[in-house]
Amino acid sequence: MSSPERTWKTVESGPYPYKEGLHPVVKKNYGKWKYHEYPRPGVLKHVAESGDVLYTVRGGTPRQDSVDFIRVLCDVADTYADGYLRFTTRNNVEFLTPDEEKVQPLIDELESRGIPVGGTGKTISPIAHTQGWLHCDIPATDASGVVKALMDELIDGFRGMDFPNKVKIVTQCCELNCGGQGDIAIIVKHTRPPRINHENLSEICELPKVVARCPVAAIRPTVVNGKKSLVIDEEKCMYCGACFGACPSMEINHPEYSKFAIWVAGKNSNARSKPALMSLVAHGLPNNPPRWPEVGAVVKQILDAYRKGGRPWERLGEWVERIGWKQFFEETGLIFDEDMIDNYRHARTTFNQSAHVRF
Amino acid sequence: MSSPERTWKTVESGPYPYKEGLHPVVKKNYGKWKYHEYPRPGVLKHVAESGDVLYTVRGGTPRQDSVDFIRVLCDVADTYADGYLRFTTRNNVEFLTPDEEKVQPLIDELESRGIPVGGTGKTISPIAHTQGWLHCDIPATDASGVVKALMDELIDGFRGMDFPNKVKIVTQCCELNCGGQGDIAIIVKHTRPPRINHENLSEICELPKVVARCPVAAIRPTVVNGKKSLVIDEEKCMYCGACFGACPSMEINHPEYSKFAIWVAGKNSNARSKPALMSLVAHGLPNNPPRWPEVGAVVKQILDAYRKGGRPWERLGEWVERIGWKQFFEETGLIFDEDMIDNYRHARTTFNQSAHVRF
Amino acid sequence: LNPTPMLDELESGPWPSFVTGLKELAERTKKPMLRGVMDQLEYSYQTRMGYWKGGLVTVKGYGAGIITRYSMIRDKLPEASEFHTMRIQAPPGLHYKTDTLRELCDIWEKHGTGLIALHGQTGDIMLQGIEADKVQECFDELNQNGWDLGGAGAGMRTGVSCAGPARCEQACYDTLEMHERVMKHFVGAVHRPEWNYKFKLKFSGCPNDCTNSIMRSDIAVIGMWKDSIQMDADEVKAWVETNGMEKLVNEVVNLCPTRAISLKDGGIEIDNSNCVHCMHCLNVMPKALSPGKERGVALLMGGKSTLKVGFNAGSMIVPFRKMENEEDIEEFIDLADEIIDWWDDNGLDHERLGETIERVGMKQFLDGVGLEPSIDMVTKPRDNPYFKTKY
Amino acid sequence: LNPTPMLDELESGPWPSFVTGLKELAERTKKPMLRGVMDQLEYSYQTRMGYWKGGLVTVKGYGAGIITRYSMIRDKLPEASEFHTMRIQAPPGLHYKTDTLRELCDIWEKHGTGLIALHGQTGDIMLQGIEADKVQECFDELNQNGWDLGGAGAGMRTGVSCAGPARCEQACYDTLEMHERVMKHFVGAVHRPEWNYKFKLKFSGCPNDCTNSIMRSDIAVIGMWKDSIQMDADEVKAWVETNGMEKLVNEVVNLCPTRAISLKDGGIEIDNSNCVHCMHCLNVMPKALSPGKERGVALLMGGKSTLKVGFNAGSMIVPFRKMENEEDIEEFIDLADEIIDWWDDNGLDHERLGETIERVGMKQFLDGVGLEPSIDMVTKPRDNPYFKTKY
Ligand code: SRM
Ligand code: SRM
Ligand code: SRM
Ligand code: SRM
Ligand code: SF4
Ligand code: SF4
Ligand code: SF4
Ligand code: SF4
Ligand code: SF4
Ligand code: SF4
Ligand code: SF4
Ligand code: SF4
Repeated sequence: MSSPERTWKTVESGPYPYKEGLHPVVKKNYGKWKYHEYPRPGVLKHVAESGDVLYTVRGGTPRQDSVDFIRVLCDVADTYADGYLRFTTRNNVEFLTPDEEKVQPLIDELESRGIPVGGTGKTISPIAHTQGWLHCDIPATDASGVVKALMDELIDGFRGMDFPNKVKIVTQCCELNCGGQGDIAIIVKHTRPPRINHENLSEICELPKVVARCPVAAIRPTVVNGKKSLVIDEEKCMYCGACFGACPSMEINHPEYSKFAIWVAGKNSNARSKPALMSLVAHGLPNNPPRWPEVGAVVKQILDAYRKGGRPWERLGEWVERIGWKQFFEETGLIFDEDMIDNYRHARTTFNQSAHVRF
Repeated sequence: MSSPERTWKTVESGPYPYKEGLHPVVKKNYGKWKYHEYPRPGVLKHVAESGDVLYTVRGGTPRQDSVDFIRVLCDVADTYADGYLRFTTRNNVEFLTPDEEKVQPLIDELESRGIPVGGTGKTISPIAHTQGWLHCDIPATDASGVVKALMDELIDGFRGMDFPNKVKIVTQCCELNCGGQGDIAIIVKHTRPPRINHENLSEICELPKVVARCPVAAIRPTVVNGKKSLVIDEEKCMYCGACFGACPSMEINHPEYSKFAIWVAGKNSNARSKPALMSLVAHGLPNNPPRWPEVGAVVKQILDAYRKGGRPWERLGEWVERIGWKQFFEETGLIFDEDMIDNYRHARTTFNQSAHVRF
Repeated sequence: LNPTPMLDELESGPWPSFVTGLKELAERTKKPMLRGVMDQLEYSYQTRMGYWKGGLVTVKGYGAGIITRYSMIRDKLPEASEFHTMRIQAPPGLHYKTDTLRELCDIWEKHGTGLIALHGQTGDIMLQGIEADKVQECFDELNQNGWDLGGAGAGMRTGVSCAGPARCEQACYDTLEMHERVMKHFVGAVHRPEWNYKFKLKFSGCPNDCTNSIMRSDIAVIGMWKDSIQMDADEVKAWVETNGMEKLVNEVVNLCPTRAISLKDGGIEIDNSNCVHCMHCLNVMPKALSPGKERGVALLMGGKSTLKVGFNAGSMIVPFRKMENEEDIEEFIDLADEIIDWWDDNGLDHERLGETIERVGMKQFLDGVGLEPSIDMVTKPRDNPYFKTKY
Repeated sequence: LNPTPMLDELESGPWPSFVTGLKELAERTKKPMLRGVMDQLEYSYQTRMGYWKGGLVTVKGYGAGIITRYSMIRDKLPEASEFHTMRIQAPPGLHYKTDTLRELCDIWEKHGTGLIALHGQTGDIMLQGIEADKVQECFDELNQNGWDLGGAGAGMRTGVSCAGPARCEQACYDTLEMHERVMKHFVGAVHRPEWNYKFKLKFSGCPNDCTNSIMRSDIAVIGMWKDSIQMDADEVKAWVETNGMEKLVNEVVNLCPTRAISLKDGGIEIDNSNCVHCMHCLNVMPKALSPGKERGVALLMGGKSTLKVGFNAGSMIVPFRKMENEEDIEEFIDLADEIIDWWDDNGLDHERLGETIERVGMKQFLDGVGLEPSIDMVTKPRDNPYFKTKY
């Protein structure tokens, strides 16, 4: 309390206390849920051991919300959900109510306000997105825009429940970082080595950090115009952009030399098959704002083939595993090429070390 | 013809011509075989499209044969197989005859001469072996002796056909080289870094070759007593003995510091599952000539469990794959330990990257 | 507002538009920063380049939690020359009372742009768009209302937990409670990062892993049971009556990864010793099947993104621990501390736990943190002879 | 003979004893080298150490084929101070007329010990135990009788082929003929090694791979078919009658790795587009099922032992090529030459083909040797973003 303006102490409280936000029915049946059902797309019904029932209505959001939008959500929650709401780990909003009668009006209200209801069960849940041009310092493309453009095209998939299983899509606005694994991923790919801004570099850069960041040891210290700088071995460099994350003078971004790549068959859950890393199946698609139509087209090709060929409960990667990658490329019309053969550290473990082959 | 003694030219002929050694029935039906059957252990019956039938009787050999032994085989072939015989890729000898009546006498003849008949079908085929103390310059143990000792114990498996599938066993008398993949492998394991014989080294060794041979870059050049020599970083060295193969001054062998390790679940064929590398399941067994009983005991434990638990056509590794490694260790009574967790280049790909677990 | 023709194309279509949100907010509040941000974003769309660079802003006593952004084109578009984000730790499970959210909105609108991401990929509430000189006052007001900053930099990061016991029958432990307590323990490490690199914890109530923890956290805490799956035979029958035998075989029996399920008496029988706890059968028949009674957690370690070894999934380190009370949580915390110490001692700069384990070796890691090796940790024992051991 | 108590213990037991063989041979022939070798081996058993060291012996015009051994304890046991091995290329398929073998025995007994390994792991006949100064005369006599030396050192090694068309219904090409022709082409490279390291070829008539080629050769030539499996429906029925439906389902249908086999009309139906040519069903029902009619070979590359990347299985590079006539063999030889050139140019010392491909990259390899990439080469497309490409 040494300074007069400061009449309180910072409380290093960590997470906001969770108990406050729990709906009374949740509190009562906490840890005592028995099962769930899917009454219709966008709605979950959870039944507790006590016999209590809880309906969840799920709506899509832009994730980059305004306070106005959030206040609208609060209004809806006050009217239909006793003043409680929650968000999912995938940026959907959820309204919880024990009252079956409120479900339809709630849905109507949301849809009338432009909030689509869906995302439950065997469906396309909103695309997990990142910061992009809106906020990040290293992006080669946008994220919110890509998500919006794609979700516009995939809205039927969000509203329906007629995929073989859940479809989780992710984007990533630089080549390396924040998106996770998804059934489908849309990731920027640089197509030439960084141009080094030697001017900047000598001023701002911690050189050893940048050197250490390169996955293939392509960066060496050098002297340019009498100042310490760096040089890139363009033979080794595979344009990943990791160095740019360590120092903005490693200019990797460029409107023409950044393309999109599509990856598929990632999986996070342990259901049936183990979690899986996704594989590259298309690249060289233009970075074409504001709606990236070429990307959307490929994503839809993949989704169509999966919807048609997948068996119930098969995640996208499990479908591919069953039919084989050769068939995947045939069914989607995508073309396998030499860049899709791994050449990184564990490359060998992805080679077909057998005579197993389909014709 | 410049020198009087030399009245011929060396003919670089390559392989000995194969046609000469083909049995007439083989020649006639070459490429026209239709199917095979197993009339009894040690005997194959091949039927050709022409209707011709060919019996094969298979016998075990020590592989390190004497001309006397080979002449005995020739005598038998002359009597029962029209003067033809062949060897398998696994050092068995085979007598081919179209004449069913000759089969039993042939078997009797072989057995009476101490040549066991067997090795066909779902059986233990002779252990693939290497040179060992008999001839190699880098072995840490013998090979022929290990094979003989073990085959004595496994003879029933050779003569019967009651395993789930073929059992292929291999040995290897240094830690790195000539044995291949097997359902079970018996391989020497060194337990301390090489002692460098600096005296020798400076005289005979191509230093850069030795430095380059080490898989973990543990060897550095140095100077000892004013002479160029090498030094081993004992922290890094994992006692593989690769350097000893490049230079005998890297003395890795030692009667006490060499033990046996048992590996299982290797597979070469593509039948059902892909070819597979074998995994370490026991180590620290003594290098105990002339009969290595501790090794034999472990091999038998494994074979017993496999014979009991494997389903028809399941190779050892496929059985393990089905029941899980945890169960394998339980059924065999072997103990999993931390050294069995991979820590080499592709270690990560062997970690259980999932929540899949059995209790 | 200045014209933003490219952004405007993102206003049409059925999915709620962040552009519309931004525009309306900018129009209502007249905050110049919002206008500037839109102009800059439009410019990015036109030129296909980003124009933010980082910097350093914190609050008193903290070293992290604010993602600082300065415009690289402030000469051209000065209104958004600053656009910092405050990461705020959300409540575990992401449940809110509307009062709380409204309060948050009000505080945020007062000090910042009013743009909020619910939620960031790590689980933070991201308050996006504030000037450096307003950060402290904004934080103070938030903090007085129970909010605290989240992680950034080379320290503990914000945690995330699934709905868990709050609304899910599969939860094998209390994800929310554990998340809250554990993150309270690590609060200093969140605020004052001083490790080699970031460290993330995520809490999923079962192996469905609805927080994607295995792929994205250094320690993934996954609900697990050790005894047998609970089966309600009548409900199995009811399920078969409704759905048919074909569906039972095709969608349950045949999809068990270890074929641990067989048909029996018109229902099913589970060989629990061969069940790998994948969740599939429980997912299909939640009314009939439930996790066992002996519940707790499995710990997987080393999950992370691509830098620089390539994407890494976490791997099984502790197959089962009870997680029923405070003591269990304390024991977890002790272990986590131990692990972080080991990693901080043995890791290189910018090296995540999974990379350190791989580089140094699992054996050394286990020895270092005092855990027993187990076959559950690997898909198979080593296939190369490169190990050293003394007898 | 001197006493060899430890070796003697290997005389008992049902398996034929190499010790007994050695002893009898030594007693009959009275060759001192044999006695010396036994003494040295006994000494190795006593002391658990090996006592041979290498050297260099060849025949005129050749640089390889003799594995040279000098005793390190010649002071103690002078009788076996030399004990060299001559590697001789066996006939493809390992078929012999007794005359031929007897002749070989006679020549060998004349010049060497009379100890022969049938066969070495690579497929050579190994004539074990000769003095350096007798090597040339022995070779000359052998060579006049049609025999040639095999490989050693950094060159082409001796090939091996399975029984193939000589005695196997599964053979998809003529393993013996191809082996003979190809090895004749490479005969110079066998005798005068001058590459980075050894190079091995093995020929298996089908994916059962009875020569273990995938695991042990730089190029594995594996029989393959491209059209549908040939099925004799009547024989399928007969099989089911003999063996029963249960066995059909459990041992055929259920064991197909891609579940390409289904039951139909009391027999089976194969979805050939989903068959991966594993051989299993053909193995179980050889009378009813045979490889298709469009036959040829698949080529897998990079198989080898442990040095220094760990054991490496060869991987699929060419899924199918016809292999019916001389021309096809010539084309294979051209490709093999191309590959060896690339490897010799790009490889490091003591680096096998598989290691070079892995280090340099599959893409570069394919470009270098002019092969098209195909999905058959991999189990899945890359999972890391570390690739470079220009558009
Ligand atoms: C609400 C949420 C948890 C939360 O705390 O927010 C949640 C809730 C449920 N999940 Fe989930 N999952 C949630 C994210 C996830 C994620 C992570 C993600 O979306 O990024 C995964 C991993 C995805 C992956 O593998 O890539 C996930 C994998 C599952 C699975 C496994 C699916 C599979 O077969 O692979 C199930 C099982 C099922 O679908 O029956 C499941 C099941 C469920 C159940 C049925 C659990 C229950 O009994 O209540 C819940 C309703 C599912 C539904 O919507 O169909 N949940 N679930 C998350 C909703 C995300 C969204 O808005 O779309
Ligand atoms: C004679 C020989 C080829 C030769 O040119 O010498 C041979 C001959 C046959 N093999 Fe083989 N295989 C021979 C070595 C191998 C090897 C290599 C080895 O032993 O080192 C393998 C790979 C082993 C591995 O995977 O590690 C091998 C894997 C097979 C398989 C696949 C077995 C599996 O299910 O994995 C079959 C199919 C079968 O058993 O029906 C097979 C089948 C056969 C058949 C039935 C083929 C036929 O129709 O004639 C032959 C009789 C088999 C038998 O004895 O049961 N052969 N076979 C080799 C005999 C070796 C021996 O003396 O024991
Ligand atoms: C904001 C957020 C994306 C989003 O829009 O949701 C984000 C944004 C950034 N991430 Fe991330 N990461 C975010 C979640 C993730 C995740 C997902 C997760 O946490 O579950 C990952 C993958 C999991 C992981 O941790 O590996 C992730 C992996 C990375 C990495 C690569 C780490 C690695 O070891 O491979 C970097 C690069 C780095 O740290 O140098 C990175 C770096 C960054 C930086 C700090 C880039 C930078 O150097 O400036 C980004 C700041 C953007 C900004 O302007 O705010 N971000 N980042 C997420 C955090 C929000 C939150 O706090 O809730
Ligand atoms: C004789 C033989 C073992 C046997 O008793 O059958 C053998 C013996 C030797 N091998 Fe081998 N290898 C023999 C087949 C193999 C095989 C199996 C095969 O060819 O199918 C392999 C595994 C396949 C492969 O090529 O990788 C094999 C992998 C090695 C290696 C490791 C190569 C690698 O890249 O990992 C070495 C070490 C080296 O080359 O430096 C090696 C080295 C040696 C040397 C030359 C060791 C040395 O430096 O002196 C041995 C000479 C022993 C001797 O005194 O005769 N030997 N070696 C086999 C050759 C007989 C023949 O010609 O028929
Ligand atoms: S993915 Fe890359 S560009 Fe996008 S927010 Fe993350 S670090 Fe920034
Ligand atoms: S772009 Fe990637 S590979 Fe190229 S220099 Fe930078 S960090 Fe290295
Ligand atoms: S395995 Fe080793 S010791 Fe044995 S023969 Fe081969 S190289 Fe020599
Ligand atoms: S024994 Fe192996 S690890 Fe040790 S120095 Fe020699 S080559 Fe290197
Ligand atoms: S992880 Fe499991 S417990 Fe948590 S919400 Fe998902 S299904 Fe429920
Ligand atoms: S949880 Fe998974 S592994 Fe266990 S019985 Fe059910 S489906 Fe099988
Ligand atoms: S590899 Fe095939 S063709 Fe050759 S012997 Fe074996 S089963 Fe017959
Ligand atoms: S050969 Fe193998 S993959 Fe093909 S149908 Fe038969 S069992 Fe299936």
